[in-house]
Amino acid sequence: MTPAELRTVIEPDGRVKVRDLGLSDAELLHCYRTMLRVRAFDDTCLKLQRSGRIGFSIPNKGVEATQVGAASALKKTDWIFPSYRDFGMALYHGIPAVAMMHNMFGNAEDSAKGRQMPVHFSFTEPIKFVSISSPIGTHIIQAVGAAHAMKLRGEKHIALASFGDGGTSSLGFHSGLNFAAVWKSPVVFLCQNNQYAISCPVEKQTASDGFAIKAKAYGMPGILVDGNDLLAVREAVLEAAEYARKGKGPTLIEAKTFRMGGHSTSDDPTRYVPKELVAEWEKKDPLLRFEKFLGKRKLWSEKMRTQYYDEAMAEIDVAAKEAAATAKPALETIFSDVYATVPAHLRRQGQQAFEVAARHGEAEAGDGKFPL
Amino acid sequence: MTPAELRTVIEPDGRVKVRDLGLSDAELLHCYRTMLRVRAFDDTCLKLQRSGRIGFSIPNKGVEATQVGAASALKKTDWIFPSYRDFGMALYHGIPAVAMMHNMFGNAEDSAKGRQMPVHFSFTEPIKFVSISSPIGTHIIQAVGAAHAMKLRGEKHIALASFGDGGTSSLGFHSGLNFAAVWKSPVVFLCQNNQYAISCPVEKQTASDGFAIKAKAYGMPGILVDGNDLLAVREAVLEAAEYARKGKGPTLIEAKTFRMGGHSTSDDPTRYVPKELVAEWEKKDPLLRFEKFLGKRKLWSEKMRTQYYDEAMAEIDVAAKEAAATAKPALETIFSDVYATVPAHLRRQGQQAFEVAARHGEAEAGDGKFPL
Amino acid sequence: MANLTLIQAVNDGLRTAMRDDKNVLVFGEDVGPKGGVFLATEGLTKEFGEERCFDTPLSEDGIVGAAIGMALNGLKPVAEIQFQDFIFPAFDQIVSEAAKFRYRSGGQYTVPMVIRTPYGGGIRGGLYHSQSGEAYFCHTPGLKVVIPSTPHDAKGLLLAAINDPDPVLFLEPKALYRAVKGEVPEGKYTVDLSTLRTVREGANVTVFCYGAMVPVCQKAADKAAEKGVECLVVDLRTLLPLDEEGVLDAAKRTGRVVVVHEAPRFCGYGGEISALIAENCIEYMEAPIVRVTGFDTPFPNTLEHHYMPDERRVLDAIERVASW
Amino acid sequence: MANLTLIQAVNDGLRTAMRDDKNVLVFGEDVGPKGGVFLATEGLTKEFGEERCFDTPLSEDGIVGAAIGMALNGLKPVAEIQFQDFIFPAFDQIVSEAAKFRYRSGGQYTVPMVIRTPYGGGIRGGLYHSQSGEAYFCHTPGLKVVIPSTPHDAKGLLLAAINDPDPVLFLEPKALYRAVKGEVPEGKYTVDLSTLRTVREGANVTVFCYGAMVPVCQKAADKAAEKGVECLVVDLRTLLPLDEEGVLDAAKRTGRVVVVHEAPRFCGYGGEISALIAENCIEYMEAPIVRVTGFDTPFPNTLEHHYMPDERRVLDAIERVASW
Ligand SMILES: Cc1ncc(C[n+]2csc(CCOP(=O)(O)OP(=O)(O)O)c2C)c(N)n1
Ligand SMILES: Cc1ncc(C[n+]2csc(CCOP(=O)(O)OP(=O)(O)O)c2C)c(N)n1
Ligand SMILES: [Mg+2]
Ligand SMILES: [Mg+2]
Repeated sequence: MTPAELRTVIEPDGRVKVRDLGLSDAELLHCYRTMLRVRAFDDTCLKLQRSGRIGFSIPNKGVEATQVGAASALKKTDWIFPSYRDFGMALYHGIPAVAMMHNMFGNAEDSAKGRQMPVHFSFTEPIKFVSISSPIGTHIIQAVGAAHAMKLRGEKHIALASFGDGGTSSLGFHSGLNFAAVWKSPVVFLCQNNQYAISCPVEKQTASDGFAIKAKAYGMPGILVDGNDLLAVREAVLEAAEYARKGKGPTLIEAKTFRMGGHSTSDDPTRYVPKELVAEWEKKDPLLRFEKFLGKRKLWSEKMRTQYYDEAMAEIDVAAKEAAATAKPALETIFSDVYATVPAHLRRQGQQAFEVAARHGEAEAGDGKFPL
Repeated sequence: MTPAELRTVIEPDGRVKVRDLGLSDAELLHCYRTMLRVRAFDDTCLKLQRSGRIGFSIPNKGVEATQVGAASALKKTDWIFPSYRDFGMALYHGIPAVAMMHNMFGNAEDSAKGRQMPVHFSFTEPIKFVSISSPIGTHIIQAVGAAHAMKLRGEKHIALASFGDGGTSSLGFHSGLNFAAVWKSPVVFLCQNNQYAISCPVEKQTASDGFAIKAKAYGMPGILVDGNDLLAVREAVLEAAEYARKGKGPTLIEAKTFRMGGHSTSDDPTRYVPKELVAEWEKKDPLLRFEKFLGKRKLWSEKMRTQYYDEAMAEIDVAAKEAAATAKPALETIFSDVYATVPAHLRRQGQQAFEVAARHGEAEAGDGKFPL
Repeated sequence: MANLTLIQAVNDGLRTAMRDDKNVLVFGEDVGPKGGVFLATEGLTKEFGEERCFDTPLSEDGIVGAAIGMALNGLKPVAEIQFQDFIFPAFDQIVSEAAKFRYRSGGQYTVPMVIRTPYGGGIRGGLYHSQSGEAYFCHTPGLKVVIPSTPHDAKGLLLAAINDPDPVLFLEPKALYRAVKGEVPEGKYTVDLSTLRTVREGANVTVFCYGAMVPVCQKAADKAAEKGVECLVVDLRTLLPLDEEGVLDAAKRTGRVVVVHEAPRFCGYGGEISALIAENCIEYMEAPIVRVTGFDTPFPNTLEHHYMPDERRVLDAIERVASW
Repeated sequence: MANLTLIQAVNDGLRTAMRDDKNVLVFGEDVGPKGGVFLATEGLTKEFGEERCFDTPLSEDGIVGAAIGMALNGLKPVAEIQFQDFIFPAFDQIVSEAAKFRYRSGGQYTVPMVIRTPYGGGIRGGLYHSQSGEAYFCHTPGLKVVIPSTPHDAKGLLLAAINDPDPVLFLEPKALYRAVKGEVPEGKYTVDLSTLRTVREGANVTVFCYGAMVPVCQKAADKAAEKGVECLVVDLRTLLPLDEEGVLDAAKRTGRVVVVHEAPRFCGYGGEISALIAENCIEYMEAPIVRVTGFDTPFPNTLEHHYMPDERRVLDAIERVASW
């Protein structure tokens, strides 16, 4: 069985194979800045978690190029069905860091009203960044339904469903790819193969020769792309998106990359990731790769990195402070949004909860650490 | 995308490509007789259903070669995880027609104690013919677990999981093939592509180029075989079984065939199957194909067919009469086998049921017709 | 007005909704050219085209998951699950996703959708074509669960469900599909998703029931009346959210309660009714709160008539609480 | 005897079973080299090898489906589902298959197997890392459902579950994993899967609870005692099949009952306890049967401490029924 060929655009030394990137210098720098903002967000969350200010976070080191490259191929009228690790897509499209930080703190300004764990974002503006769920894979088939609606209405929008190597074993992957291919839905399936599902390496996840090849089982094109190459990912997603916009149906893209940190702040990857593997991938750091590329275009200097990163840290620090200073959600948020209107039994239960809280004074939040 | 090549052994005119079939004349005739017994079973059940004696049956016309060919490749120490349409596998391996008929009547002698609908067989002797479930696909992954046990114990047995084209969309297909390939389980996956899942034609089931190609997504070999060619199916299953017995792992086989009748006795296929398609496949009748082959070997005559069929009809008529004359299951069968020992609350409920029945006299069975 | 069976009323409801709003889509296994295995969707593909009534691959996870996506993006999906017994592959999509989307997104994303599916026994379907799984879903905040028992309600509740801003599981008592007939208004009307239906007035014993148990309880009540016991029979019809006030009222009016359903007893829906009463108006109770239910076993085949509550068992319970 | 936390007792139980019988296999997501996300399986791969304790692909359907197949063919699988919230993709395999295999095959095929999974709140896990789904499973005849609340019971019940001829869902209260410690006998012993545990004697009010609510109820009972109300606290521990006689006995002894669980109230497990009492010994009741439970909403994150029943809410209920 021959796997799909691995597509790259940026050579390891920073040179590019194509002439017309379809991106202005400003846009290229937006991509670069976004990657640094993801790192800054990561670094800040790690500190917040270690100091007990937030319960949990998900590191993105190593996978920023995949996220940002994919995001850069989308229009604001497209829908993103993200995974919990897709910080880069959110930041790229202008979702404010402070909005994301409110979610990390689960406070009253959190768009999810403090109901979900950190990193379970939900935004409708400036792009549909659909409410993230913990159960793996459920969103993949949902993206197909949303795309079907676009198709029926004759819109030229697409839905992007983003998931991990582990996600390919889920029910939603199987039903999602199958339905999309039969219905020729305008969906792009982006499998971020970062080599691990928590501690499970890809070879225990599937015996297939990579993930792009799984497209064959559903009768759709499969593309294997270097996930540490922002431009290659962008190009692949653009191609798949165009294909979808033309009514030709879905594509499965495998972006081969590497999760350079733990699965989450609760995880210790040294228990299961071989050191050599980390060393090998460290050489392929997507940020360095993009810097070399920008350097060749005279768009980059060491100073710029420091400046962008510091700016990002400052921005995110402000965001974190604001989020930390924001009050907890009100008690009523436990009872609202279960249904469009609060039914009688929930009104009664809410009333009782208020009475208990009033009688005893509000209890303090437990600060139990979240295991994974 | 090129599909796997369609394997055949018996030419349409009855000639065979291979010299050594590994089957004696007696064995060939056993296969032939089994196909006729399936037809006789079918014909009898249809009559019993139309006259209201049984509630439901599943016709097998058109798919007998796949079933019998596959069964002939298995040993008695192998396990079959069958679909509800696998009458031929049961009869081939010597499961008595009367035992099957008891199931059709759901009577006291039924090995499933009248708890399941007709065609939901369960036998342990002379081969493990694992209890059939209605939910589609659940048994596919179960077969992997059973096979895993064989592997761990170092046995050279295999599990065969048989399912339809519709079954490939199920959860159990996805998890089953994935787990089996990762674990290198000794399983043979037999997809009986009979072109329809009730009324849903294959092109609405999947956009892939057939079903054998789906093997690629899991990293296992895929074989496409002419399902109306008993010897080709046998050969493919033998090959896959050998591969599995050697510890090399699973294979997906697609047997391309056609369901010449309705989905069940409750179904009217003329609502959705084009006449031309039926006509096209009628020419490929697997029984006629095998007769031509036997004819070339001087093993067959028109008279033999009549004789075998009449014998089969007589046998099955006796079986049906015996099953019809057998009492209903006892009331206690409602309450036993829920657990290994009957817990207190079920003893109480059973006691109450007995009291009601005793007070009022046993109610008569409703004879509602089963819709599908 | 037309005199329709329950299944015809469902078909009429779907047709009415599809005529009314082109965003309404109907899909599932065999719902297209075949018209559904019970013919609930007969003629819809013909009238509205393949785009609006169509067959899906054999995946309940896919059917419900895709419906959620459609609902997120402005369509009004009405998905059919061929038998309620086959809904479990979609259980995760229903309880983890459909039921929680509004809540977890702070109201930003909502999934107004309907899942229709036939449930219950009476057709000799054995373990897997007879189950009554309502309790699994009623324990799931964020869902609505509706069960009609008359043609009038079937259409009116279905139209209300399709109009509803939240996901609704619409369980159809297959035993009644062709067993009941009744007047059904033409065109659009809705039956509110939060009211009980009083089937019959009576001062001695309150009988709570729904779906296919309604006619059974009606008959048992008639028999009881012959013996001088008058029953107040209540069809719950919207099981979640339940009209709890209505239930407590009805219970208080007689002080003697029988709860009837086909599903197994343990942790079944009836337990919730008993518990509500025991918690809120036990002081009105003059007798044990008795449940008449399926047994705590899988659903058998040949002996299903012993398994399903019938007139006799309901009458026994009525007499027991009446004479307590 | 060793002084162990609940999670250590689980680990000890698994180790003991694996030493005792080489057919016992442990598998699930991240249970191998990582030792499980809560470290329940720590060291097992090392001691017993990859063949007996191993990681699976990310598919709960696969994990449970494969376990069923193994159990059919002579192995004793102990499958881990990482969080109970993620069990729903396996719901079909559990309720349609594991629970019904013995019945539907007339006893020919059986599936002695255990599914272990952490459940419940208390770790700020929000909607999907906090749920208590026991009622979904307790409505499923053919399954056994067990929830320990002490290290001693965790090991003893787990060993009994692994020994049991039927499929057992073993729900572990993750809030107690490291919060309780206790004496645990070394080696093999079992705690019978059909008995209640009397946590505390008392003549005034009976409190039924299980899992992480046991210490909460214990504390509430201590507070109540200070006010002169003595509670009989009962840890149900095997939820299905339930020791119904034991429950009714305990209820009758005080005539006043409080039922406590974390799961949503509507159609929750507590309803069954109330209903059993209301059906079988309502004449002994001197007060409403009060439930203290999670709310009928998804499980929130930041405000989980309001959602989960605590000492104060349990005490309120005890006082309410005591002073009725
Ligand atoms: C249905 C389900 N099972 C298990 C989990 C626990 N879990 C959370 S993340 C994860 C691994 C996901 O791996 P992958 O899809 O590769 O994504 P990655 O984290 O690598 O981006 C697991 C097993 C879950 N969230 N949902
Ligand atoms: C999970 C599930 N969904 C739906 C059904 C209803 N159903 C019974 S058979 C069938 C079609 C199966 O088609 P296929 O797998 O091709 O097998 P065939 O009947 O053609 O042999 C369907 C949809 C079911 N039994 N289980
Ligand atoms: Mg991964
Ligand atoms: Mg088929």
